[in-house]
Formats: sequence, structure tokens, C-alpha cells
Amino acid sequence: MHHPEGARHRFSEALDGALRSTVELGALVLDNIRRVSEALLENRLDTARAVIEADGEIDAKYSALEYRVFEIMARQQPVAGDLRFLVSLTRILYEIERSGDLAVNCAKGLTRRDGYTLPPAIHSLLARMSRSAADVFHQALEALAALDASAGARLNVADDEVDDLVGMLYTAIAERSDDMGFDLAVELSRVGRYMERIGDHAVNVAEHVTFIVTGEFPEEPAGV
Amino acid sequence: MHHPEGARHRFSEALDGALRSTVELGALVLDNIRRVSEALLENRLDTARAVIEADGEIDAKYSALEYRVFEIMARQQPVAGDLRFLVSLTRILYEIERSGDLAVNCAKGLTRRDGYTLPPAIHSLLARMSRSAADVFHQALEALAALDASAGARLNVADDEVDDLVGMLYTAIAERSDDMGFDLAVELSRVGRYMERIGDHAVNVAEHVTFIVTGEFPEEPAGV
Amino acid sequence: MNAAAMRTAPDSVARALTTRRRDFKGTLFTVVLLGSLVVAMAILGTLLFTVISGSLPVWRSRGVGEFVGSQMSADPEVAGIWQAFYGSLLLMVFTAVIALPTGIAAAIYLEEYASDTRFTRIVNANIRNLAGVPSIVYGLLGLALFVKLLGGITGPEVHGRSVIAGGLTLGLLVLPIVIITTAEALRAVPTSIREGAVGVGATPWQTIRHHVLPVAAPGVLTGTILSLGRAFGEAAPLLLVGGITTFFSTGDSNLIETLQGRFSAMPVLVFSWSRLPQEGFRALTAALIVVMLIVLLLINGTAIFLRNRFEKGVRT
Amino acid sequence: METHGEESAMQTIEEQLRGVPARIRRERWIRRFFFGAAATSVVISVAIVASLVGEAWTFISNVDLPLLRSIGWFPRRGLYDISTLFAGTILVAGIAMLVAAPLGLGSALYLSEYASPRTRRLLKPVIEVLAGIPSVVLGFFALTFITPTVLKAVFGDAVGGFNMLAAGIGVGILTIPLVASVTEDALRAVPRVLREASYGLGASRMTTSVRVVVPAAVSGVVASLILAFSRAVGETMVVAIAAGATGGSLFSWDPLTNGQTMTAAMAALAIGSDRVRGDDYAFQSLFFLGLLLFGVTLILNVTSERFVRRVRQKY
Amino acid sequence: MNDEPLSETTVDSGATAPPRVRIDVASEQTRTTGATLFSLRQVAVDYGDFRAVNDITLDVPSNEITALIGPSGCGKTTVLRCLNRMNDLIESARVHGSILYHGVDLYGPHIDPVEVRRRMGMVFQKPNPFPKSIYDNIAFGPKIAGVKGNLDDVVEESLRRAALWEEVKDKLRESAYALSGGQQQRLCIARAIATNPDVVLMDEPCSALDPIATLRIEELMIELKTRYTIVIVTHNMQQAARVSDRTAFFTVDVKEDGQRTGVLVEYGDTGMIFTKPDDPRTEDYITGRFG
Amino acid sequence: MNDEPLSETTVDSGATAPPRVRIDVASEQTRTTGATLFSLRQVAVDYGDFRAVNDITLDVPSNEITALIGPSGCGKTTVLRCLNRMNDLIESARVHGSILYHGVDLYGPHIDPVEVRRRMGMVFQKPNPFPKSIYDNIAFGPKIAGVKGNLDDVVEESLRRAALWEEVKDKLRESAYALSGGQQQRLCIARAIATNPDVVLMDEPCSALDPIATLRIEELMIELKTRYTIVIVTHNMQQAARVSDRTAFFTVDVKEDGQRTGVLVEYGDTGMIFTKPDDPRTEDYITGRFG
Ligand SMILES: Nc1ncnc2c1ncn2[C@@H]1O[C@H](COP(=O)(O)OP(=O)(O)OP(=O)(O)O)[C@@H](O)[C@H]1O
Ligand SMILES: Nc1ncnc2c1ncn2[C@@H]1O[C@H](COP(=O)(O)OP(=O)(O)OP(=O)(O)O)[C@@H](O)[C@H]1O
Ligand SMILES: [Mg+2]
Ligand SMILES: [Mg+2]
Ligand SMILES: O=P([O-])([O-])[O-]
Repeated sequence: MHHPEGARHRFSEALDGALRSTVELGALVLDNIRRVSEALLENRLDTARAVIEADGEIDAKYSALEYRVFEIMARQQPVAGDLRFLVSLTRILYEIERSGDLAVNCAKGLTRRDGYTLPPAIHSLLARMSRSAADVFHQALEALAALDASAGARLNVADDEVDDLVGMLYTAIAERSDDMGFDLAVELSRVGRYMERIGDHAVNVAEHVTFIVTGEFPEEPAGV
Repeated sequence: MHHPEGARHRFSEALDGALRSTVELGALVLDNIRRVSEALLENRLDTARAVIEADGEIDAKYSALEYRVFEIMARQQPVAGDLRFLVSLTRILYEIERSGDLAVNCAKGLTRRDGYTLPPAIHSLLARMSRSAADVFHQALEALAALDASAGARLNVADDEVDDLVGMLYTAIAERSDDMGFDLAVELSRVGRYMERIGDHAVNVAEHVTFIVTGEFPEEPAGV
Repeated sequence: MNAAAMRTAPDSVARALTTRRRDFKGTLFTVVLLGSLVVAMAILGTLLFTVISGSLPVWRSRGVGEFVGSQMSADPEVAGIWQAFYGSLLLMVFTAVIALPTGIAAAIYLEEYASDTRFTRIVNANIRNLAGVPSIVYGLLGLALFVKLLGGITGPEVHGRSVIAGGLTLGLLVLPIVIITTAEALRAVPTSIREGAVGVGATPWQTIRHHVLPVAAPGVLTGTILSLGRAFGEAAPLLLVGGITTFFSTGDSNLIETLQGRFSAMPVLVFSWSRLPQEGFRALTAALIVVMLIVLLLINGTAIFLRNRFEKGVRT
Repeated sequence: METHGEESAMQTIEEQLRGVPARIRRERWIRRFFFGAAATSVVISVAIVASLVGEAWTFISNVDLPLLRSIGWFPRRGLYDISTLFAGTILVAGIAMLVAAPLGLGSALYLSEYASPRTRRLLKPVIEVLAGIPSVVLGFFALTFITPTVLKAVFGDAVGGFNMLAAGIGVGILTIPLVASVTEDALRAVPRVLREASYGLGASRMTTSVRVVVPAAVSGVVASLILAFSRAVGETMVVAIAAGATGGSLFSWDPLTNGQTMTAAMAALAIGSDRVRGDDYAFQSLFFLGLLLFGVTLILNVTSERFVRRVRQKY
Repeated sequence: MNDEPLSETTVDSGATAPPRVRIDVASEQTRTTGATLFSLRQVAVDYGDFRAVNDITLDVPSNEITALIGPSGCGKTTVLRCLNRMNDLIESARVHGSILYHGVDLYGPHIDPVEVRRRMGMVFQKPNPFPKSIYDNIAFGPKIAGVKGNLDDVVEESLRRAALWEEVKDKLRESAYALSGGQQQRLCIARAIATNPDVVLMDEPCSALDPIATLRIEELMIELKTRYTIVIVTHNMQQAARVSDRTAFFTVDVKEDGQRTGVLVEYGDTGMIFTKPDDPRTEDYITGRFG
Repeated sequence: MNDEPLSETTVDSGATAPPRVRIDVASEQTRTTGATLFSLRQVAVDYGDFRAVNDITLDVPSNEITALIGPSGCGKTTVLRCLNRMNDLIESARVHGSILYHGVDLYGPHIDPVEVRRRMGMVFQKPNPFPKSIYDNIAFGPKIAGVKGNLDDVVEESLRRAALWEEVKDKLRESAYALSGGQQQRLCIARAIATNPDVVLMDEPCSALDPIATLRIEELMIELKTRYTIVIVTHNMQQAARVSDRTAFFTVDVKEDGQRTGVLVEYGDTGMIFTKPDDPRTEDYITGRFG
């Protein structure tokens, strides 16, 4: 057949393209999340600055991509799965972009507190936590790329680990707050908060993937 | 004429209805924001619990409304202004719902730290900040209800006040952290962060209103 | 510059789009077509001119009233066409009374009621064939049926060579034409109108009476009138069923007697007179033809007028 | 849930849906009436065939078959050479087609493809009026104008006062409007969009007419020609008036002399139908000829219809 | 009325709370929405030897708009025309299975199709007003149904309901053909409801209209459903999405031997069909991924 | 090619950086996208005394799909038919203003309309194949254009481009009428491109087709635009949104004296028209708020 994928071949291609670009954007954000963790742990200001700078590109791509999805909606009258896909993609883009902002927030915190040393316990907790968060985010992107409906429920569980680690981090910080000084302690607790949110955003992404595929959100109501 | 508003009378009604419901949802959230400020300032646990409870209804309404908007998109093939409206409304709903969650976060923090007394300087700063945030949110809702395109730029400025107050709060907390104890200090800095975010969400709402009306976001790129 | 650029450069485009040669073949073709139309029209003109000019002596010497009102005769000086004129009209009325209701009803059955069975198909094919049967064969039918077989009823006094026999023969002759033109008119009524009527709960007859027939009426009318014109001009069948071309009395008699009596008709008289050797009959024949053509013009003109009148009103 | 009231309401609906018996009966009678009318046509054709076959059979079974192949058609003398009539018929119909086909087709093509709407509105009715001219008129025209004025001028004395050529031309003129009218209808019936498609491809008016419109209407064009031929074969009066040969005719292919066609022969027999009994079977020969004519035209009509249908099916 | 698959809640609550049963029954008798008007069970239609549609089972609820959609030739029109026995006009058509209307078998032995059609309005693909005046178009139905006397009120009321009165009130005696396409179609709707039917069947009523006229008719349909049950066949999926409450999606099932039969793929709430259809064939069709 | 309002960048860069000029010119010769194919200036069309459209100024770029949309009677068809001088066939039609094609005035004194039409393909509202074989339908155009010899290759190539070859290659000698509606329309497209035009004009090419066939044709159009410039008139706004690169929105301007004239309201990038139209009339129309 001349049109291997039927009459809306090009439309499908447009959707695929938007998905691919979104995953690519996610990869950029993931990269930033990983770099900011590294910067935090190794106290590297230059990396932090690079992260902040990279976000400019992310924001620009996000805006362009969001408009692209919007234009597809305006021009293709999607329904059913296609509409779920496009509406969810808009949301997913936002979640990804927010995650990018959170990475930047971390980086900015770092630039504010130049030169510090982390107590080893906190250092290791922070490392585990940010690895977890990045992992969850990574999994969300993979679920998105593969349109894997099962990821929504799975990531909800994986995110619990991030939340636990954040909790542990808070406790550790509260214990050591005197050693580190109040400012650094507050800054670190913020970082915990940001990583927790990145995990949440990742879960939202995965839940929207489930919605795209099945038309329903996994058990837990979405967006909460 | 039989159809005073032309051939898509009912469609317009559906859009109006969705807008009205969104504003109503926003009013519920605004109410929660105000109550949680009151609870924080007056250290009232019952009010905090009421806020948390009210959020259940907000979430339910949010889900229903989000689906309603989604169904309108599926069934009415909106383009141009209508599509901008519906897509933006989806985002606005999310911003409102997130603001509700942030109010709940404040309330939960309160329930964790039962019985405290705030230094008067912080008390007054907190009061001003939360009033400001609630105000910005309120203005965003009004802009939404009236589809006032000019609010986007205006609120961006108003939100700067919230940000300033939050900054001042941080400084005040840092100064007094020893008096209050680390836990309360961190909790309060979180509340500051939440109120800042509520302000941000409100600005996003207003910016999307601008987008609905003009097809363009105000100066500052949206969603950042 | 490559070929694509050549194609799009303004001056080469301009050259390509400009007329190169005159289209002689096309012009010639147009001339030939127009020529055939002109020739056809010229023939008609000649015919009318010949006939009319040939008839002038009669009008000059005798006048219309006298010519039409006089009895038929073998003497060119006094011969008129009264019996033929009267006979033609009588035959027409008789034919109309016989053929129109039957034909229209048959067409209604075939178009509106009949299902597409083998029987219906046979009847339809049969009717189309009947319409193509030469008129003289109908004359034979009339001769065998109405003159010989039923002569006792159709014209006991005249060996069956009566108005009834002639009328029935012409009636049968035009019946298939009436059926076909009516059926065509009915078929031209959009199905959507029938569906509209049936959809609001009309019975078949209500549908036909209120919607199909009113819409088809102009077409039916035109078709049937034209077929009457055809009957009016027919000579051959009447020759066979005994159209009279010499004097006979049309004295006062009641309707039945008239119908059972002998008859003549203008076309038959044309035939008869045109074969007469006397030079005087040439002009008389021409005059007779002029009368016939006028009657025909009235008939066909009415039909065409009706059609043009209604065609504007009812779109499909 | 089924209360008594609901049940009766239900019955009402069912009863209502049964309709009014009187109305249903009336409709049935109306239908029968129309059926009766349609059946008449069958009766007629049966009657035609029966009346023809009966007498024709008498003729065939009583006439010496060799008499069917002789020097000419002289029924009153007992000579029944059918080929004479066939030759005459074909001659007249052939001449008629030579006249009618080019003029009719040309006129139709001009009217439908070239003429402005105003011209068409003016000329189409004229052609229809022409179609209504009775055949006796054409006979008279052929006898009194074509032969003496036209043919004598061309052929001189070689042409007789009664001749087949004049008859053929007369029949041709008679069928021009038929050809023109049917063809024009067929051409007009070709959808405008086909012409537009052709013009859109850069075709000229002539190309469009000849290569798109005419081929698309070919079934109608051919039908008009066959119909005209059939009409020419069945035409009686023009020949009877213009071709002479009242008593009979020798076998001949010469169009300039008098002659006889099947129809004219029948007319000739009939004029003096009192005298038809002159010979034993002259009267019956009338029916024999009628049957032949019926057969020939039937075949022509069926052929034309077959042809038309085949062309239609193809596209 | 004992099988009512559409409002389970009522049935459920009735089963558990006896005192509320009465109330439910009462409210059901007055409010007809949700009651089943047509009930098709294993309906199949043959044209001669050709089975056009097979095994259609669906319930059409009262006072809702039910849309029949699907690719060309899937039998939408065929099913629609079964509902008012318009199929009787086609010689070769045979209907199997049962079609109940208010519980009455429409193809029962003594049912008069003319009577059936009088109780149902029908609107066709192309506007087909009678070539008469606007007034006579509307008055015809009531007249042949035996309504005597002055029909002015009926005509006005029907035109009002069809949202046409204001536009034509001053030219009721003029030809219906002088109206625009969209007005003609609204006139046909007025004609269809003049006989006071309880259901209006529409076969692609907007396919010959431009977008403006189409949206007008859609508005009108939504207005009409408070009084009438509407069943509409449409090629235009967006139209089904916009106006209908329930959507039935048909498709053509091609057997190995090349036999093409229309079948019902999915029937349900229109919102669900267009946001989350159950059957992948529905999804493929409404998202344009076919062929 | 000296007035090229659509690709300002090229012109600009050419003006500032001489060395790049060569490259630009060269690349322009092979790539024609963005060059102006038709240039309409203050075009107005009269039918007799009636001004159907007025003051149309727009540039149609090469190798793009330009859609003309608007309510019924706004003159879309009229404008389209000016482009290949099909309006010449209508006695009363008069065209004012200028229509340039590759810079040549189409209504100039010595221009032969027959030649003009040979360089432009046209596809009509209803599929209108000639009642000939599939092969002859395609071969007709080249033949009358004087192409001699074997046309098999042309036929195959045209059918391939119209995405029809696979479906018909075994029945080229069969009647075109044996094809389905959608196939017939693709055949008409193949016929239109067989004469090797550089533009294909389409007047509501899908309005007689079902949604499946419609989407097929839309895919095809997008494929074709790499080779041809396409101008399409459509009633279906969604179609314009789906396929076109640029959209011109026309409307009917009603003067006080009741004169109805078609005017161009807005012309621009299709994405913009459907997400953020400039003119409120455009917005009202595409969102269905009219009348
Ligand atoms: N009168 C008839 N005789 C024979 N077959 C028919 C008849 N009417 C319809 N069919 C066939 O029955 C099948 C269903 O036809 P129907 O008209 O119901 O389809 P549809 O879904 O309405 O299609 P469309 O969308 O094209 O109107 C088709 O295959 C069609 O060819
Ligand atoms: N041949 C003609 N003679 C006179 N007026 C015409 C002719 N063709 C079109 N018109 C008029 O010109 C105006 C524009 O017609 P046109 O067909 O171009 O509109 P359109 O936008 O294509 O409409 P539609 O969407 O209905 O096809 C209309 O008012 C129409 O009535
Ligand atoms: Mg249908
Ligand atoms: Mg048009
Ligand atoms: O940044 P958040 O609003 O998602 O917490």
C-alpha cells in the first residue's frame, strides 16, 4: 500500500514527532537534574551555572513545543486517544518544564551559598535522594517514550522512596542544623523539597502516560 | 432572532459554564488560602484541619471540571479563541488545584507544629505576605472571571510584592531562628515558599487569561 | 538555466501562453455545424414557402370560411374540406378520450406501483416496442379488429368503417406514446418528493395525487398533447380502416350515429388529393395543408408553451 | 412495574398502528384499477400479433412459394416478390439517412455545444414543431417541389415524376428533427462537469465536442439514428405519394424511377381495399407484409435498445 | 419499561430502599427521558440475497439524540429506515429480528406501515420540500392524517419549533423553493413534526448544507429533544460528537468470501465514545486511522 | 521573481552579503518554494451588472497549499476560476485588476486561455472522470496537447503520483466509472497532473466524498505539494486547517442597498488563522459563531 499507516499517516507522524521532541526535552531536563546533583554534592559552582544557562534553551524549546502541540490541536481536531495524547502532552510538557525550573532552583541555591562542606551523612543522603529523584524522572521519560501504561502505578511506588529519603534528609538536617549553620540547613531542606517535587512531577508524567493509553488515571487521582 | 448568540449558542454556554465553574473552584481555593493564613497566624488547628478537609472537595471538583473541559474539546472541535480558552482553562485549573494543594501543605505543616508563638515581627510579615498572596490570587480569579487581558502584566508586578515579602520573611526567620527553634523556622520558610508559589500560580492564571484573549502571553514568557 | 527555470521565467511563460496560430480546424468545424443547422432551417422555410405560396390562389378566390366549410367534392372548383376537418377533430377527441386516461393510468401503475418483476419488465419492453411499430401496422390491427371482427358494433351501417374504428385505431397508436411520455414525466419527479410524502404518512395514492401528479402534470400534459398531434397527422392507419375521401353526408344525427358513421380526415384527404391529376387540386391540397399546419401549430404550440411555462416554476 | 393503566396504553399504541381498514381497502382497489390499465398494453400487442399472424398464415399456406420470388410486386396479379419491397424500403430508408444523419447530427451538435443560450431557446422549439409536420405534407412537398424543382434541375429527364429519390429525401427531411431532437437531448444530458474537465485540461471547443461530449452521448446519438432508420422503414405516406407505383412495381435499385416499399405497398393495397379481393390472396398479403414490417421494426428497436444498454453498461 | 439498562442507579436504589420505589415509579411515568423508545434485538436486514446489516441490538432512549455513525455502506441508513418501515418501499428488503416501539413489534402481522410513519417524522439527506407553498408543506401531514378545520395554529407551532417562524411568517404562501438550503431543511423538520410524532428520524440532514446552516440545524436538534426522540444518521463524526447523547458506531465486516455486512461495533454515551471508546475499531475510525 | 514578498530573509541576505547571492540564486532555481506563483492585485469579478467579488489582493506561493475558505456565495469558486481563465466560459463574467502568473498577466491581450489551462490542472467538486477507460482518462490531456507516441509511462507516472497506481494497475482498460468515488477523484487528480502542470486548482474536491476518502485525498495533496502548487477551495474549515499552508478567508460584504459582494478578510499562515486570527470575522467564522 502506498500509505502504510492509513489515511492520517502525516497526522500520526506529527504526533510521533511531538512525542519525540517532548522526550528529548525531558532528556535535557534530566541531564540538568543530574548535573545539579553533582554540583550540589561536589560544590561545583561552574556546573551550577551551566545548569542555569541550559535552562534557557529548555524554556525556549518548551514554549515552542507547547505551541506546536497547540497548533496540532487547532489544525487536526483530535478526538479520543489523539486528544488524550495532545492534552496530556501539554500537561507533561509543563511538568517537565517545572522539573527543569526546580533543578535551576537548586542550582541558584548553590550559587547563593558558595563554599560549604556537607557532613558525610547528609552528603550520602543527598546523593541517594537526588539519584532516586533523577531515576524516577528517568523512568517517567522512558514510560513516556514507550507509552507504557503500567508506569503510572509503578512510579507512584518508586516516588515513595524519594519521599522517604527527603524525610530522612530533613531529620538529618534538623539534627545537624547547628553544625551547618541555619542558612545552609534551610537551603538543603529546600533542595530536598525540590527533589521531592521533581519526583512528583515525574509521577504525574507517568500517570498522564497511563491516561493517554488507557483513558483513565491509575488508582491515585492525578494531579494531586 | 431565535438564537440570540448565533449558531453555536449552546457551545458558548458550555464554555461560559466551564469558566464559571473554574472561577468557583478558584473561590474555594482562595477561601482555603485565606483560612490557612488565619490558622497560621492565630495558631488554630481546627481551621487547619477544615482546610485540609475542604481540599478533598476541591480535588473532586477539579477532576470533574478537568474532564468536562476535556470532553468539550473532544466533542466541539474548538479552534482559535475557543481552543485557546479550553487549553488554557485546563492549565488554569491545574494552577488553581496546585494552589489548593499548597494551602493544604501550609495547613499540614501547622498540624505538625502544634502550639507555637511567633515573634511579632515575623507574625506581621507573615500576615502581610499571606494577605498579599491571597490578594494576587484573588485578582487572578477576577481577571479570569472577566477575561481581563491586562491582568497578566499587572499581576506580574503585584506578585513581585509577594516575592519581596517572602524574601523579607526569610531574612527575619534567619535572624530569629535561634529563638524559634530550627523546626519552626524551617516550617515557616516553607510556608513562605508556598505562598510565593501561590503567587506564581496566580500570575500564571492571569497570563493564561491574557493568552486566551489576545493569543499571546504577556512580555514574560509563560509557565516559567 | 535549467529546464525548470525555463518553465518559470516570465518571458518564456509569456511566450508559451500567447496564441500561436489561428485554429483553422476549429473554425471550419464550426462553419460545418452551423451550415447543417442553416440547411435544415432552410428546408423548413422552403417547405412552408412552397405550401403557403401554393395555397394563395385558394384563399384569394374562395376565402378561408368557404374552403373549410364546403363539402368535399371531386370538382376542384367547389371542393371543400368540411367533412375532413370535422372528422379529424372528432377523431382527436375520441382518441383523447380513449388513450389519455388509459395511458396515464397505465404509466402510473408501471412507475408508481409495479415492483420490478419479470412481468413488469416484459410490459415495459413491450410498450417501448409498440411505440416503434409503424403506424400502418396499427391500421392493419384496426382493419382486422375494429372493421372486420367488431364491425357490427363499431359501424353496422358502414361495414365497420366508422369514426369509432378510426378513433380506436388512433387510440391504440398513441397509447404507447402516452404511456412512455407520462412515465418519463413521472420518473422525472424526484424520489425525494415521494419519500417526503411517505415519510409523513401518506398512502401511495395520497402521494401520487398530492405530489407526484401535480409535479408531473406539465410533462404529462406536454407529452400527451404532442401525441395527439401525432394522431392528428396520421393518414396511413386511417387509409386501412376506411377513411373516406369523397363526398358523404354529415347530416344531423345523434352522437352514437355520428360515431358509428363514416368519416374522413384531413391527412387522408391530402393523400387522396395529391394523387389527383387535375391541376386545380394542387392549390387545394396546399390550402388543406396550411389548415392542417395551423391546427398542428396550435396543438404543439400549446404543448411547448405549457412546458416552458411550468419548467420555470418547478425545479427538481 | 406493569400497572393496568400502562397495559391498556400499550394496547392503544398497537391498535393505532394497525391502521384504518377502510383506508387500506380503498388503497387496494386503487392499485387494482391502475393495474388493469397497464394490462391493456399487453392485450394490444397480443391483438396485433394475433390479427397479423392469422391472416398472414392464410397467405403463406395458400400462396405458391415460387411466387414470392419473381420479377416484382404485383399482388393483384399474384406476383409477390418480397425482395422488390425490401430493395425499395432499403433504398428509401438509406437515402433518408443520408439526408437526416448529417443535418440532424450537425444541427444538434451546433445547438448543444456552440449556440448561445438565446439561440437555443429560439431554435429548439422550431425543431420540435418541424417534428410534428405530418408525413403527408412531406409527401406533397416531395411530389410537388423536390421532384419537379430540385431533381429535374439536377438529373433532367432521367428522373420520373414519381421516384424513390424524392421519397427518400422527403422521408429524410421528416426524420431530421427526430435525429436532431433526440441527439440534442443526449448531448445536453452530458454533465457540464465533463465539459469543464475537458476545458480544464486545455481542450478547445471542437476537441471537447468531438472527443468528450459526443463519445459520452454516443448511446443517445446511435439510438437517434436507429430510431430514425426504423421510422424511415415504417414511413408510409411520403413514399405512397411521391414514389408512385400504386398498382405494383418491378424489382429495381434505381432511385430515379418509381418504386415500392413495404409500407407503400400496403397503402396501395388498402386504398382500393374494396378491390383488394381482386386476387385471391391480395388481402391476406397485406397482413403478411404487416407481419414482416412488424418483425423488421421489432428487430431494429430491440437492436437499438440492446446497443444502447451495452454502451450504457460499459460506462 | 421493565428493562431499563440506562439508569441503573434508579433501579439499584429502588432495590435497596423500598419507600423510594414509589417515588421512582411516579417520576418515571411523567419523565420519559431514559425510557426505551425503540428496542432492536438481533436485527438483520437483507436486500435480496445480500445481508446488509447483521445482529444489531440496541435500545434507543426517549428524548435523547442517538447518532448512528460509521463508514459508507455500513448500513446506517438501512437501520434508520427500519425504524419507520421505510424499507417496505424497497422490494427486496427483508427485516429479521425484532424492533419494538413502545414495546410493540413494528413488524408484527397487523401493523400498518402507513400508520407507523404517521407517528414518526423523517428528515432526509437533501432538503426535499414539496413544490408547494410553505404553508401547504406543513399542512399536508396533518391533513392526510384527517385533521379537519383550520391548520394555521399547527403550521405556526411547527414552524416555531423548527426555529423558522420568524424568518417565514410573512411569506407562508410563497413557494418553499424560494428558501435557502438551510431554511428548506428546517422546513422539512417542521413538516416532520407537524403530525405530532414522538420521534424524528434524520438521515444525514446536514450533508447538503454549508457549515453555517449545519450548526443552526444542530442547535435546533438539541432544542427539539425535550419533546422528541431523535435518531440521526451522519457521516460527520464531529456532528455526532457535537449533538448526540448516545452514539452507535457501525462498521463493515468483511468475511473471507468477500461478503460485506454492516455490524454494530459499539454503542454508548457520546462523551465516552469520543474520549475513550472501548473498541479499537471505533478509535481508529473516529481518529481517522482507517483504510 | 523580482517581487518576492514571502521570503524576505533571502532577499535581505542577498542584499547584505554579496558572496551568498550566487548561492541563493542557484538554490532558488531548483527550489521554488516560497516564490510567488500567482499574484492577484485588486481583482474584481462581475457577472453582468453584479459584482461577485471585489478588491482581492493576494500572492499564492509556489509549492504550498493555499486554501480559500468562507461562507457560501463569498466568491471562492469565482476567484479560483479566474486563475485558469475558466471564467471565460461564462458569457457574462468580467475580470478586473491584474492576475500575474510567473509574472505574466493572464488576462493580457495575446494570452490564449487554452494554453493557460494546459499549464494548470483543475479538479472539481464532484469526481468527473470521462466515460472512458482509466487509461484514456489520463491520456486525454497529453494527447490533445500534442504528445505523440506511447503514453504508458505518462499514465503510470500520473497514477503513481495520485496514489492510485497500485489499485488500478490491473484494470487500466476498464471504465473509470467502475471506481469508487474517492478513487474517481484521485483519478481526476491524476488526469489533472498528466499534462505536467505546475499548479493544481481544486474546487471543493472532497465535498462529495466520505470521511475516509476525504482523508486519503488530503494526504495526497500534501504529498503533491512538493511538485505542484495547490490552490483549494473548501467549505470544510477543518480541511483547510489540516492540509493548507496558507489560508485566505473570504466573506460576503452586504452594502446598505443590499448588494452582496465577496471580499478577502484575511490571508495568512494557516496555523495563525486557526490559532490566532487577526480579524474578528475570521474568528467568528472558524469558531462557528456566525449568523
Ligand atoms: N435498495 C438496496 N438494494 C440493494 N442493496 C442496498 C440497497 N440499499 C442499500 N444497499 C446496500 O446495503 C448496504 C448498506 O447500505 P446503507 O445505505 O444502509 O449504508 P450507509 O451506512 O447508510 O452508507 P452511506 O453512508 O453511504 O449512506 C450497502 O452495501 C448498500 O450497497
Ligand atoms: N455564472 C454566474 N452568473 C451569475 N452570478 C454568478 C455566477 N456564478 C456565481 N455567481 C454569483 O457570484 C457569487 C459568488 O459565487 P461563487 O460560486 O464564487 O461562490 P462560492 O464562494 O464558491 O460559494 P459556494 O461555497 O456556494 O460554492 C454568488 O453570489 C453567486 O450567486
Ligand atoms: Mg446512508
Ligand atoms: Mg463554490
Ligand atoms: O513548583 P510546584 O508548584 O510544582 O511545587
